[in-house]
Amino acid sequence: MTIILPLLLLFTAISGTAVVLVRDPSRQVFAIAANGLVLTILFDALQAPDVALSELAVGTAAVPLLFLVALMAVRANASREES
Amino acid sequence: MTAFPALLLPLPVAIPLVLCAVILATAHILPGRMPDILAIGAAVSVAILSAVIARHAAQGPIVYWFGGWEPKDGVYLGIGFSVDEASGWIAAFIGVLYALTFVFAWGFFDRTHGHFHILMLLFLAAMVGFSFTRDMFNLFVWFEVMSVAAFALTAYHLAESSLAGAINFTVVNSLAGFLMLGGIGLIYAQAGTLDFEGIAAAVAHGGRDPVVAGAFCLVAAALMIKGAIVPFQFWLADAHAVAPSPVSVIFSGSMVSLGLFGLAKVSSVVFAGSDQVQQALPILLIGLGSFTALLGGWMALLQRHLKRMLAFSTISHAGIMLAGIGALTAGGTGGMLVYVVGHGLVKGALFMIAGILLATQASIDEIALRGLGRGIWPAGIAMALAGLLLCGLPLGALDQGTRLVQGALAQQGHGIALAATAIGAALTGAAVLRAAGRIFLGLGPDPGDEAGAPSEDEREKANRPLWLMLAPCCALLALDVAIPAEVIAQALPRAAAAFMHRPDAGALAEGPAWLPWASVAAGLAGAGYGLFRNRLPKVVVRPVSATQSAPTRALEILHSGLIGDYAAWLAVGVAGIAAVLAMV
Amino acid sequence: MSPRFRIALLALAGLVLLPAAARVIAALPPFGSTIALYGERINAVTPEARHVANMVSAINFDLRGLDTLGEEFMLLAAITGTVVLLRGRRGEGTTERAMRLPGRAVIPRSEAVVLGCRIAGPLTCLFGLYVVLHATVTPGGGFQGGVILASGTLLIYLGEGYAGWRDSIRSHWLDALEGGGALLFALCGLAPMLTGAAFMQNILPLGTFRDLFSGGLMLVENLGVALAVTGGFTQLFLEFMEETREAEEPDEPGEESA
Amino acid sequence: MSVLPYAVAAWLFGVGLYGIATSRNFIHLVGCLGVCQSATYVLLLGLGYRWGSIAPIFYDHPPGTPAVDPVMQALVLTDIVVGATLTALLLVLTVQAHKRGGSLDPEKLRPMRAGGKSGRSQGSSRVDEPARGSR
Repeated sequence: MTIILPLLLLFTAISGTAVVLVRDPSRQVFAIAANGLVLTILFDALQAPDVALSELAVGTAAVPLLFLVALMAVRANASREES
Repeated sequence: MTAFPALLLPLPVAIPLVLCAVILATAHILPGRMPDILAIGAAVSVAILSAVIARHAAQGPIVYWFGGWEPKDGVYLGIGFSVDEASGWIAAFIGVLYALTFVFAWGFFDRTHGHFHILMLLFLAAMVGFSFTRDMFNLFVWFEVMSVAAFALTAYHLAESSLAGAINFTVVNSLAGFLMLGGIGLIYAQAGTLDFEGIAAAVAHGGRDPVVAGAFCLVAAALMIKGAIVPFQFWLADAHAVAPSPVSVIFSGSMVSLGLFGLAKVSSVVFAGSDQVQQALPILLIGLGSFTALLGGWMALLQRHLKRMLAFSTISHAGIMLAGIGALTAGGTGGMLVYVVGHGLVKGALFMIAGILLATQASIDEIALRGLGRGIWPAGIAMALAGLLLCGLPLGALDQGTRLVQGALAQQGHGIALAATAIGAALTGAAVLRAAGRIFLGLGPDPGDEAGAPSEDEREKANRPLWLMLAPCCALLALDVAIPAEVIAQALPRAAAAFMHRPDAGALAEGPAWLPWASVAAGLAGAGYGLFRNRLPKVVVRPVSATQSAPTRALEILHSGLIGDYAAWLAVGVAGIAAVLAMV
Repeated sequence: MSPRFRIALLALAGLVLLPAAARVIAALPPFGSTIALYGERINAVTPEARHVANMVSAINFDLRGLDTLGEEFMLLAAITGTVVLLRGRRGEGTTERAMRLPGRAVIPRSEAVVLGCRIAGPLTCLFGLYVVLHATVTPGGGFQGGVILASGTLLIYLGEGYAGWRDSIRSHWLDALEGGGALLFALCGLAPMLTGAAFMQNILPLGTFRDLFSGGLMLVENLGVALAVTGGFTQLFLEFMEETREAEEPDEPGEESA
Repeated sequence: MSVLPYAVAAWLFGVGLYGIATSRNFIHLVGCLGVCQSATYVLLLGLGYRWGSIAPIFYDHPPGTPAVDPVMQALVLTDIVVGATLTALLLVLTVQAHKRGGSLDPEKLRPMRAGGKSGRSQGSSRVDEPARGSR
């Protein structure tokens, strides 16, 4: 048990850094979803199942979805402007 | 069973919330003007209820525990509201400002099925909750509700610059929220409670503690971001300049000063027991405040976009308020509280005039508008009066606040800050007077083909009769002038002392009587210089413009509109606060 | 300001903040050693006082219900703002018309996706309902359940296609759901005041500990949150999806831009 | 170990802020803001944790069992809602800004500045130095 928490915390730091360093938004979406998943597991390990469930619903599903849709919208705009 | 006055405490927050839920749920079947009427009703009732509460709070703060969770054995289980006299009157002022803004915006937003009113009512409820609460996290919740409503309202026009301004505003203020939450987490871990009084007791008990200092650093940075203090001020000019005029009235009139109100409350109640914080406060607040007052005033003088000019003048006045808090006396804080009301009334009126110009003349550019305001001379008179009041014309609430702040600074021997408040006020007044002269009297050189504004074409709906827009504007100015000075002078020492949780110290000092007049003279001179520069002898003009250019260019480069820069300055600001805290 | 200068500023700030942060962290209680008195007291008092097993729900809906009320209305503000900003100058009236324009979402759909969504959608909704209903006994509650319910609706949309879905769910119904839920929550605060109790005081029968129907007023508040969040997030997804449609005419009627 | 969560929180905030300061794409910037926010989650939950305690849900364990701090969890729940609302709003603003301004680059989309993508009249917004290129 004592090793899991430090590991998860390190994973959180790494995945958060990845979100920043992946500069291409269409790839960043995956980093965001992964970050959400790592946070979910971390919260569960920190005995916060309520928060984990929220993070799962929001951070892993809803927010990446919004990013995806925003990307698609931007792309639709760009193609409209070209044509 | 709760006794009578305390019973009212949840209502000023609950009424707007309930109404906005009702408007949202029934937007499709409500008749067209209904949201307007409901919103005005809500704002008026908030003002009346808050005034009643404030009157009763004169005998002592009124406390209300939500859910009936009263503290047990010294542990605060629930959330409480605690309203002292000053907080109550501030909430009443906010209600009045909203009511008049709703009148000003009558029919302005009718395409939207009440969405504008929903956001504004939420904004109102959050402001009242922010000024009433005695719980750290609840303070954060209202802070965020305020922010979220404000973000959406800023971008309302959906023009390129309003979207970019709204993005900057959102990112910077979101970061403020995170900082604040981090600070709350730290103080909660150390004090074991979220209640103001509980934290204050724990802080006073703990001695010098880096965690308390860290928590204060984060919370103060967050509130200063909201209050647009240098070096966190950048978002304000971008956001206030592009928001719809009625929204700008609220932003400049109450949102910014409410951030400083929160800072005053937190630093004089929650962190009163920490010597480290109390020693750092005068250095931080007076230093930053003076600098902010000067920088905001100078930037205001340089603008030709009217709303951007007014936005910078708000920054300048925020600096003056911050210096008032920094005096750490009942006079300084009391003066700041009066200043919040007076400034809100005058600045609100000015933004309304900008809105009138935008609606009737389809421009907001000072130079393009030259002479175009002759047909609407009542607005010109109002603008000139407001400009003089901003300078410090000894009349009304704004002047009283100024003199109290200056009195507190003089008493503490902060000569430079005293000068900075006077100069900052003069600069902003000069900017407004110059614009009034140019727009309504057609003074100044003929711009010729230079009239083209560099900003985008802007326009606001002109479907309202002029008197409907002018009436709330004049009402605001009349309120500022008509608030009886004796009543304030009588009640303020008691109210300020209760606000700061200190014993009543009696009458408050006022600044030198000639100082406001000096500001007015300087403001008039500045406006005259701006308008008649071409006619002045070269000997006078050249040295002035030479000293202008270099630092001014640097300032302009700093206000780049780039969010990356703003984030970097934010870090610098937090680091500055931390450094001051570490050094005392 | 050049990017290099910006980085230099950040580095400078970091240089000051690093030792400051280190000192603060060093002074904090070591990780995992103790928890605050407030939380300890709530764990001790609440199961008996409110007959609920989930302390977090008890805090959210009872002890600190006002925070959740604020939070709910923050969500309402955000979603109203989103709707205003996305519909923008099209205005409400033209949106109804624009909705019927031929056009499709640009999400590619295959048979497998359709089938998967048809199965997963209702299941997700069911799970969402479960999470909502068990707020006071197990992890979860109105917010989490509401988001899951909205995701389920989204999956159904992906399965059934855009047009059918858009016809079946009208935006003002979602407004009503969202506003109604928020209203229910706010009235839960005001109603106890009519009986002389405090705002949001839990005056309903509390039920039995560990039972589905425990917590009294919390259940009603939870329901309000669930309704508001479901309506709100569905509205949010819907409006976002609208943006990705490949409309066949430019959706910026210039004449309304005044 | 005793300071790791707090250090991770500080790191996340710092790295997110770095991302915001250097971002050249608004959508990327919104992601970075999310990283800043996750710092607050980690800090708060870290402060509310206690070794060997159960989750604050007394369903399988009787009341009275040592549990972690439920207040922090309630605060983080609210915080997550804040995060979702901010993300949604910012993405909307970004999409609309792209529609009007044709770019997602902060350098090209500035408030109140001339010389956006459409090359409007270039000039200063200063009053004493009117616009150079008139329309």
